[in-house]
Amino acid sequence: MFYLQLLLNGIIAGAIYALFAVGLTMTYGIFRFINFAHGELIAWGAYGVLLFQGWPFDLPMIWAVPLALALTMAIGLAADRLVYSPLRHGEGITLLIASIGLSFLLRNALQFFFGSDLLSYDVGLMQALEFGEITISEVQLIMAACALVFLGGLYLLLTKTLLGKGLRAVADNLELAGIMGLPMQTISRTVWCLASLFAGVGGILLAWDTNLDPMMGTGNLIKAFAAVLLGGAGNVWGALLGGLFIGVAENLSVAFIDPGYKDFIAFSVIVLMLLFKPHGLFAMARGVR
Amino acid sequence: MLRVLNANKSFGGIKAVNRFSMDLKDSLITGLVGPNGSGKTTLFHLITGFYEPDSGEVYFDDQPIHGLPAHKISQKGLVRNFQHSRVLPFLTVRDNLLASCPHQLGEKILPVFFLPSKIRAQEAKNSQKADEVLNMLKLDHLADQPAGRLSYGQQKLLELGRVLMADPRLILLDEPTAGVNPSLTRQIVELIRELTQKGVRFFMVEHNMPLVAELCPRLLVMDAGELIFDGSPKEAMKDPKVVEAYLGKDPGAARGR
Amino acid sequence: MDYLLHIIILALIYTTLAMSLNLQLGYTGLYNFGQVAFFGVGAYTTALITLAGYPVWFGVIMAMTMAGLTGFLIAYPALRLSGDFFGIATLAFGEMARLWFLNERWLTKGPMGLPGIPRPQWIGDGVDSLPWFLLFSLVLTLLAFWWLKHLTSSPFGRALKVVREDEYVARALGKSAVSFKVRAVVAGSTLAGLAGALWAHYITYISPNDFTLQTTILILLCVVLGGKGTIWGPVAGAFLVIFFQELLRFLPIPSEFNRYLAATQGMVFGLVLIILMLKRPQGIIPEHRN
Amino acid sequence: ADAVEVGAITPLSGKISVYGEGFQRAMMLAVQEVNEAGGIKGKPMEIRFEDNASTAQGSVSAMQKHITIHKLPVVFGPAASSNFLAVCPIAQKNKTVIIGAESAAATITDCGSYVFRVFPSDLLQGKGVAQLAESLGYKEVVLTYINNDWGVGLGEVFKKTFTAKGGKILDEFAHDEGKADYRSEILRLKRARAKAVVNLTYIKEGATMLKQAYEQKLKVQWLMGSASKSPKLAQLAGKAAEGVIGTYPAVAHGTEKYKAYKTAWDKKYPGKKLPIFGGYNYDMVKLTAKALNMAPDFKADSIREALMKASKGYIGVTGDKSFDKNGDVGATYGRWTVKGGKITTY
Amino acid sequence: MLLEINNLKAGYGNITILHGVNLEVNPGEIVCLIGPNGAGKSTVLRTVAGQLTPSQGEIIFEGQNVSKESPEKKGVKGLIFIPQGENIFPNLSLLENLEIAAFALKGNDTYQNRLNQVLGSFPWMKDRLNRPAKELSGGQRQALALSRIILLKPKLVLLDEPSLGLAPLVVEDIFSQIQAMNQQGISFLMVEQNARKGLSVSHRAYVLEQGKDRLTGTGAELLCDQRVQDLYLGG
Ligand SMILES: Nc1ncnc2c1ncn2[C@@H]1O[C@H](COP(=O)(O)OP(=O)(O)OP(=O)(O)O)[C@@H](O)[C@H]1O
Ligand SMILES: Nc1ncnc2c1ncn2[C@@H]1O[C@H](COP(=O)(O)OP(=O)(O)OP(=O)(O)O)[C@@H](O)[C@H]1O
Ligand SMILES: CC(C)C[C@H](N)C(=O)O
Ligand SMILES: [Mg+2]
Ligand SMILES: [Mg+2]
Repeated sequence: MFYLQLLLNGIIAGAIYALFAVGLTMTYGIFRFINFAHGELIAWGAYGVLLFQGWPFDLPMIWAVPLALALTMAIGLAADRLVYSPLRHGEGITLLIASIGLSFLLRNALQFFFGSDLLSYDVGLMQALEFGEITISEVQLIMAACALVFLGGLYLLLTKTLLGKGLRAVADNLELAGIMGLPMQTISRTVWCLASLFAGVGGILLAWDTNLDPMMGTGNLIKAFAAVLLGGAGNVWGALLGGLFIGVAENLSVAFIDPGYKDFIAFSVIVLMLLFKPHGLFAMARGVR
Repeated sequence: MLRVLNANKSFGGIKAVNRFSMDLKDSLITGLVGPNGSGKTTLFHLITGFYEPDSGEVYFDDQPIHGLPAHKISQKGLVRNFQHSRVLPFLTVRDNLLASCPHQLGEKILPVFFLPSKIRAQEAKNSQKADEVLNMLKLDHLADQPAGRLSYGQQKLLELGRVLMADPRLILLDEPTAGVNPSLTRQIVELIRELTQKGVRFFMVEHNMPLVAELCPRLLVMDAGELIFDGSPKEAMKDPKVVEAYLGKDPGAARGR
Repeated sequence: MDYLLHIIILALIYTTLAMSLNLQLGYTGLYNFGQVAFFGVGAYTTALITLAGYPVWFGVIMAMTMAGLTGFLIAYPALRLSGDFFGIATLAFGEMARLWFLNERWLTKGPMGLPGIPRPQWIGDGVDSLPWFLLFSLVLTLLAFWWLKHLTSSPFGRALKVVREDEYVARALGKSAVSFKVRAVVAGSTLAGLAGALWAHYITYISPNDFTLQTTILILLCVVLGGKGTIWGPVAGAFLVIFFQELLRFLPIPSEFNRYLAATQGMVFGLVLIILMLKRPQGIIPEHRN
Repeated sequence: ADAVEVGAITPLSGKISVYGEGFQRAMMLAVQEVNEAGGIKGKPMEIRFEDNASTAQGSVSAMQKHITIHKLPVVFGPAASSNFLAVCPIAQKNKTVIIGAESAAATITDCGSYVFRVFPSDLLQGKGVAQLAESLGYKEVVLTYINNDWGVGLGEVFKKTFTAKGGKILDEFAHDEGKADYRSEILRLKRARAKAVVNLTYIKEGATMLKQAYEQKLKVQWLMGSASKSPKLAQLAGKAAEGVIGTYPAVAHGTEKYKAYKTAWDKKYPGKKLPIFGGYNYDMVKLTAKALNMAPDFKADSIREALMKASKGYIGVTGDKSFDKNGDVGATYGRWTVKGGKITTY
Repeated sequence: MLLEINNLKAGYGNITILHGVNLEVNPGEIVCLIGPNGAGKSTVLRTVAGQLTPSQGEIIFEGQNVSKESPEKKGVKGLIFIPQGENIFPNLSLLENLEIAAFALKGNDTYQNRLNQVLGSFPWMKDRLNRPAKELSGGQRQALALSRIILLKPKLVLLDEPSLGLAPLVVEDIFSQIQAMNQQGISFLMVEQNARKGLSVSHRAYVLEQGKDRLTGTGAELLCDQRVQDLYLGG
């Protein structure tokens, strides 16, 4: 039972990594850089709710949440317009540094407006649902469900809609996509909109489960990104599987060694997986051309 | 010189190279043709160590080279170009050439510090050679440009130049004149002839049939990964299998691979 | 005065770090995001050795050796990975190193850190003061600079760039990509070890907190903002980043707005990064001028 | 204009910035009061804040700036012990007085003659927690601590004292800083089946752990340390924090000083709860002001002497601040608990 | 006049490559552009397509100045570009490649009809519609890229070295496809290094050298011109 519960905790933790990975895998798949500002979009989503709940809006939660998501998307769009689009044809590392700059800007803006104190949503506590000796909390369930729903949605979007196929074409060959007359603006905006939306949702759920501080988004980012890579860039189900892998490994490790080494385990799993599968879990070997 | 014994390579279900055997013996220039997708490039990859054959053997000067890493094979004097040219885009055109010289003392850490004069001498010699090659390929005015800025054909030429710098004994050329202007192509032909005088051997893939007919005393033809013909270009033009698979007597018939 | 000396010493330490990363990232195209691990290994090695009573010069040499050795050990497996995969694996490795320093308390005292690391003594008493330490770091940094300049402007440096641009071409030209990469990683980590030793003897107290992802990011900023793949780029970058960071302390923020101090500084820092990337994506000293 | 300046190095950004803002507010409150009462020899007192981004490097830079650019004789040192330890040698060497309001590591005691702190060493608190466990009759506990200088240092003292008196530690492990998910750690606590868990942790981590333990119906007596004694903890963890007992360097809430501090706080920062360690920061500033007023000049050496003298018998919000020869203060340990969502003495 | 280029100057960054190019394409023509490597042929096409912006000069398409318009807009007006070398999306399936090629049609009925036409012209595609395009051989890739012409029915196609790397059999095939499409009223501005072949299927041609148009004439004229023979056709 103990191990089963650990496994379950791991799966759900992994689902959360996957939830954060959804947005990352989109921007990474298409623009080939790690968006360091994703963590801040997560935090902005979470703080957005507080913003709209508080003065001068004083809105109830049901309104605050969609508005917060809209705010996050607006930030994503602005970032695309002002930073990412102008650099689209540059090297990945340039975009990476720009996103580090953006993350500084956004994180400190949060601190500027909200201070660095710990905040919370003040939603009541719940006891977990019990299934025999196994417990899961509602937040956990919702998080896992969200991860699945959003990953699924993204998968459908990418494979079934024309716009989604356009996205993948851009990911495949940016230059050619431009020549072929794809609406690059629209595509790039859609990507940032969706990535910010996913980040916002993740942030709100995370804040619900724990609390809010300006650094809240950055903590899980590396592991989420590792999940992206393990799954293969832009591979939606891969991101989920990658996330699960990391989550399960670190949570199971708690049973055997000092949890001070929990992250150590997570990272060594990442490294080991990569050593055995140097191009991620699903990548096909690319030949010389 | 170069011998391939029963080589096989498949990708998923596709047998890209299928029970392929050949022996170049000492023919100066050997041509290799075949329809698109018949496995020519894959064969080159197998010979030069970029792909490992599923099975089969490759001998260079009677030494087995299958399973050797690519750079070891290149060091033995078997050098290749790439069909889709791979210049080093951020290096200058000259550096592209200089980097190709084999056995550079200056590429080892210790000599860099202890034998600087020797290295300088070697560099000077290589530079001179590079200048000659640049002149010949009409790239001299671009010598200090990053290679990524060259046009398609210029990149193709630069890659040829790179191979020449490597002091090879056997050169594998994958479509060296595709995208190259016809008058320059003439010069390349002359160049190849000249080099054969100096004992360099060639094994080349080329779709330009008149050129192949002119240059190659011996021609191999591949289809669907298999060797279907080995002989002179003249005979090949008359061989029904070759005509049907590759040359085509009735142009216009749509054909896949 | 001491403050200026302090900033210069910091900038020199980061110069060494940036140069060590530049050899890998700029010249060889290896996105080593775990450079902080070698920095840490260097710092801990010399700290433990000198705290045990051995002289500083011995500590510094051992720091470089240990860091280089660690580099060698991880290079072989990690180099099977390419591009971003190498990046994430080394990033993970960097964090693993920090967690190791944090949890192996019997050796590193864990989060308590190692206080009281001695400054170099062999030149005499005055060495403890900042000007002397500045000289000490300057000499070592210059040595490192000279060494790298020589190395990168030689055919060796050119071969590294071949590997960076196209591994397949390198192999086709008879160069073992792996061997060049390993040498770049080992040389890079050795230098990072040197920087770590400088850091430990300068601050005289180290703890795992000094070796976080933040430091990695700072090193990365130095390299990219300065201009990767160039000799002077990392130097310019390190001085730019460190001086700019400290310059932010002089933003005129009235004391009524003390609460906004850090937030404002951070926002300005982020904004400047973005603007720099938009205006000078190749860094202050670009590898190629148009 | 012609103000008497003192430096402060505060974690206003980075890992422990959650604490920094409260520290800063408390210090500013104290300064305001000092100035309302006439300042320092007729001149206003002013604190020059520098952010250290919660890092050693930031702390050292800030320290160097204070010393070199502003030539400040007194600096209020950075919060986390690991940052404090990084700047101590600089203060000592440059003969600058440095005072800490919340740095608890035991090693700080030996830092030198210019180093003071108004906060007691871990050594004392570790023992305090052990006594707490013992006095509540727990012979067997599980020990977990936050994996940083404070947590580990405290954990070690606790373990030594507790086991020396015959206590048994069923399971012991560190937990990471700043995680969102401690459910598996809690499962491990659960497995040990102890009646009490000693959890030496910070506010954020503490609140998350309490919440997730509640969720998983872990019913134990939580014993905690000073770093989580904050209304914030009670607020964030809600019901889950109910009944937690902890130790803290005793601060008598009945004293005039304390009441005055609380009133002044509520007036200056309406709606903001008293921050953790706020009283220490407040005391630090007040005590320094007193010393500055006593010192013949604003040289570090005079101030150091004056601090020693001023502290003798000085009773602040947080009690007796008399420095011993190492610049440490003593403390008796009080106990706190959460009742009805509020922190009260136990 | 379908396309008219006047005194076109363009380049990369601040390097100017084209120093004043003039050329025109009449409706229903195949116009061939030949010249040595690096003359700027591809640069002309890239500029006309809208991938590069001209620093001077005009590009007039159907009487409208389109010099500064994006490829997207030009596509809508009936001007498309099929570049040299990598001109398909390797990780997308064949069908997806076709859908993307006809992005502007948004998958409506016209698209369905024209898709059937494509499959009629290249029957081998039917079996591989759901396979990734990277599995195709050189010739099949080129055919896939050309099917964009059938899908979009543009007025003018800019085509960069259609015969590159193709087996003789396939070269014949591709050129006859081009001629067939030309019969249906589509005009071509085409760069060819296989100059004999290129000239022989073109109505008119230009010789480009060092960023300037040096010679012009009908395909047959240029084929016979002694200077052209010596300089560009290799005797
Ligand atoms: N890395 C790979 N993965 C999957 N299939 C491949 C790979 N490389 C080649 N193939 C397939 O193997 C077959 C042979 O390809 P190859 O490139 O060797 O042909 P080729 O004779 O060089 O053709 P061309 O004249 O067009 O260059 C083709 O069907 C091709 O699709
Ligand atoms: N991206 C670029 N940046 C800078 N210069 C470039 C770039 N691309 C091409 N050039 C330069 O522009 C000139 C013309 O190139 P272009 O590609 O138009 O030639 P081309 O006539 O198509 O040659 P080819 O027949 O070899 O394809 C060349 O000298 C080349 O060096
Ligand atoms: C901010 C506080 C929680 C710091 C802690 N008391 C320490 O010594 O590290
Ligand atoms: Mg081929
Ligand atoms: Mg071209």
